Amino acid sequence: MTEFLALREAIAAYVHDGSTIALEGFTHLIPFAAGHEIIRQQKRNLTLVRMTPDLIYDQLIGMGCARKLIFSWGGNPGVGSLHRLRDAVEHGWPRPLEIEEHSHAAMAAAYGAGAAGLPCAILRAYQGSDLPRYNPNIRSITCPFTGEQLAAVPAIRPDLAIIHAQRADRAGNVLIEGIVGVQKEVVLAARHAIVTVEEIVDDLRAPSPNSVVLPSWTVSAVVAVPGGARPSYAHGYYRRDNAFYTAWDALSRDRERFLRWMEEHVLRECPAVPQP
Amino acid sequence: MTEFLALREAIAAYVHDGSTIALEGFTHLIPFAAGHEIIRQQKRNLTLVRMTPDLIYDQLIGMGCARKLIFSWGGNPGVGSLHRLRDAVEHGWPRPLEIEEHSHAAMAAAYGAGAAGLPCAILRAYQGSDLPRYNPNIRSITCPFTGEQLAAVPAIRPDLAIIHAQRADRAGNVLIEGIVGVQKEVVLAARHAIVTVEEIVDDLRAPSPNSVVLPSWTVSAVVAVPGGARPSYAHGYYRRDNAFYTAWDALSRDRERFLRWMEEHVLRECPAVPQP
Amino acid sequence: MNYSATEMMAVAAARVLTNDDICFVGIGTPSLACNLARLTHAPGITLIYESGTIGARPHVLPLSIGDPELSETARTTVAVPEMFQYWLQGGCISVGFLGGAQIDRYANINSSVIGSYEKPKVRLPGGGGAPEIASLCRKTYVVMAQSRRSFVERVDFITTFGYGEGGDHRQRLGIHTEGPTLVITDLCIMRPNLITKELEVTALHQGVTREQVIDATGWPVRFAERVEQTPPPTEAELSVLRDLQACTARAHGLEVGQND
Amino acid sequence: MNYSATEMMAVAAARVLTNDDICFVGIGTPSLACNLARLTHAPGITLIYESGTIGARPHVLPLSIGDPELSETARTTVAVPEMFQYWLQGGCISVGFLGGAQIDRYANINSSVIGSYEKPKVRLPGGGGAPEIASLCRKTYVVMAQSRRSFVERVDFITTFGYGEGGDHRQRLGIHTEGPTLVITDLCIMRPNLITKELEVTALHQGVTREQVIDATGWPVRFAERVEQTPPPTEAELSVLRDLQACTARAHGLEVGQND
Repeated sequence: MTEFLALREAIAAYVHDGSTIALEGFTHLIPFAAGHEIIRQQKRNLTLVRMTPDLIYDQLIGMGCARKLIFSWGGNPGVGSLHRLRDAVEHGWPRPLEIEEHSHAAMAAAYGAGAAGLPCAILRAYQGSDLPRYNPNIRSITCPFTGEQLAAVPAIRPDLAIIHAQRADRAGNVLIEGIVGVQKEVVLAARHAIVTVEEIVDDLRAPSPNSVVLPSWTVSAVVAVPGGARPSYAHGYYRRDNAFYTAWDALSRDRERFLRWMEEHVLRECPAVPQP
Repeated sequence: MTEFLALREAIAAYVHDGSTIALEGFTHLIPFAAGHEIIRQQKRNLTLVRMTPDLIYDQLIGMGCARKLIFSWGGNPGVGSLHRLRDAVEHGWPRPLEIEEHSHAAMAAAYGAGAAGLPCAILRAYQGSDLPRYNPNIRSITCPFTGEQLAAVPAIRPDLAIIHAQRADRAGNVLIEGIVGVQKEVVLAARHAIVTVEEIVDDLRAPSPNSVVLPSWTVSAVVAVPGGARPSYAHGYYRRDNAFYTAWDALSRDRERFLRWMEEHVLRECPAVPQP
Repeated sequence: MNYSATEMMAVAAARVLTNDDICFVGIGTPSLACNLARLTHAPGITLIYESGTIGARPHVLPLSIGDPELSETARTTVAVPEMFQYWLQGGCISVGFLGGAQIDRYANINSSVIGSYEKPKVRLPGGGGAPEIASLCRKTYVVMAQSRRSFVERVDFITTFGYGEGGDHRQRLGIHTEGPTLVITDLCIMRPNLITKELEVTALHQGVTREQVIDATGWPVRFAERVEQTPPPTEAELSVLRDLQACTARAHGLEVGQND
Repeated sequence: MNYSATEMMAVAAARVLTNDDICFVGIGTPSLACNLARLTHAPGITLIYESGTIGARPHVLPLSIGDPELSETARTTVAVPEMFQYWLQGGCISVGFLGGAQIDRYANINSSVIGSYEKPKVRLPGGGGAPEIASLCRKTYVVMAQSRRSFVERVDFITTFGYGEGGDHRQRLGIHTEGPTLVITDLCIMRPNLITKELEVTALHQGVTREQVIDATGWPVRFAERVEQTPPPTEAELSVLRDLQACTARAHGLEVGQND
């Protein structure tokens, strides 16, 4: 069942050139350390899936790891653009990036359908929007009871899900708390799942019988990476580094400056956590 | 928003002859006290919706409150038959009972669709089963991506949901813990919702940021009914009265004995909790 | 050590479970067998009840599918729609454990009605989770006491599809899971023939004759080429089983034996 | 007391919210306005962020939609699929608060691209929750600083449908909610005409002239028969607003004013 691996081993074992991978965490518990290791291992031609690409996909895209992006909101939250994402879409730098764009509602439902083993999700969505004109993966379906037209999107079933969580126990059961995003869905939807955690403990200390726990057999590999979500945050462990998110705007605007920053803070690091 | 009512008032205000109502609670937090008050107020021609009718619907059916039952498993859990349900279906006593029968998977999905404001739910279900031959509300839908046939069932949207929960705060926010069943779904799916609670408190004391909490504006009426789930149970408050569930088999087998028991333990009681 | 046929059935059912199984458990003998496995050779088994409890480790057997013991001892408890959508339909479950009122030679199960659906002689509780447990778990095991009343030529109603009319009927309906690969009774163990999918007796419990099985089966039952003999319950198995039942009876305020 | 046009916009947006609103909040001015309302005249308002937090009561404004302040102060936090399915699509939300890069006279909003979708001059972040917030909340309010660049004759891309081509276009698409009933800018307040659904100026902020509004609008903007004047921010409103922004800036390690 669950293997306990070092980050380097886990990424080497499960991320392959051309894979479809989803590093999830909805503005919380974003698996930055794992993303950085993917960059260090120079994986290529990845299809990256994520509702909010955030800084971590900006970095992966800017470092040339991605061939395609499936997403629903591609900005730096509260700050502005993701300049590396824009540069790839607008100018094909460092390589062209194919995009498949959804709304949050549709993408969340598509993860849900993936977790539920369904081929598609149905929802009331996209009415009047231009998005379906450009995304052939937005179709429609007719309710057999009311005749109503509903939107349909295909289930998301990545080859690999990577999430960060608060802790795992020694059997590999994982606890997630706070903003839980689509983490459970992506793990259940994916063929394999890597979970980086703040700590590995004897007892999960789940505070409620209804706490969000992923049983060990849903997880391929657990990796202890304290601080592995920085500059995102881990509820109960450390706070979001909003100053870094704000600083990223200037750090990433220029290609050279971006590459220098990545060289210094990501490429030269052993699996550890960069500080701005 | 939320009204705080006495049980008698709440049932009088929200349960009308001919209503479609769902008293939910999946083998936990079953709102027995509320069901007994419906019996005392002699409501008639109700369409009763519930995955597992359990003893409470056996009693409502045996007392002649129901016209139709929508359900997915109609037994006395771990004991055997629901004799009043059987008598109504097999012999039309005390009145004929129309049934609409689903599987658990379909009914749970139908509540989910009701909560999600969708007209129907899709799922992989009923393959090879005879149930769709007798239930016209089981239809099929074709995935617009894979061509796969999936089952479809209409959303459940009752006029009224009644659930029992551990506690509410003075604003009417409700905490549910343990086996949470379809309680959130039925409340969100229904036009109105009554919640009976063990206690009304200043602070909900939700143990986790992800605890199951229903905000006050989803609840029409909160009623303090300590012990309101007995002989079912309330996680953290009291245990399931398994001996009563076992005893019900004999108490309910015979029409006269059933009526005597109901007379003594339900009809003569003011809103309180019967003991076997 | 003496033992009853029912005990043999529970022990035989427990033995087929492994430490790695993720098991969707029904109430009654399935729950008894699964917990017996957990308390003997398969401590790592994951028990999932349709009430939403994942990884339950009850000290006493639940009477209902949602007794407090389940949620109190589970790793986590999820909502019922999530249980059926993500965990069952999502394909997480390795084994579903089912019972029923009637079963036929292709392991189709009836738990809905005796007689016609619209004018039933006996209205049974119904399918509950069973129809989808049988189609969505990687495989299912059936545990049922064997008699001509329960092992019938033709079930009155197919609540839960096994192999339909046999052969590739499952595949033709687009069902991709293995189906009821094992039927465990108080007399024997049956498995579907590889080609026809008709159930065949592959093992007899100790002391049971072919004639007894034939008498207790409503169709001309086939025997596999090689019929094994089920080893009798060990002392360890019996003692864990009886302790569990005694604890359960005490906890529920029942007579011993009333809840199996 | 002096105040900026941006402060006027936030105060005007806050004022339209009531104690009973269940409000789906976007980041930026919507979040500022909603929290200002909560801290002044509408303490009972429920703020819902798409990250899953229900009833958040942040002490400082979140930078992102999912800052720790939200979940730590919320009544409960649900998964994102549940947020969109049960809470938004389920019809629980009374008001959705939106911004955007471009808006047209029928309150269609573009937050996807400047230029063509396939060869964009500027790739904007995209719609996120907006397309369904606009179709599923009982009504939506739009807050945007007004200029010819943002209030345009025709949006380059309809990310979020307002009134389409006007009239009953929403109804013809089967959308049953009211839509963008209010657009609040740093200059004025606009509302859709009852019949045509074209936006009309219904109030000017103090000191703003019709000419200023006309100059800042990319289409020949109409004025309602009666144009009111927005009362200026009160001292109380301004002081709560400024305290909130100062706390926020300190908490995020930013310069004051950087985050509005």
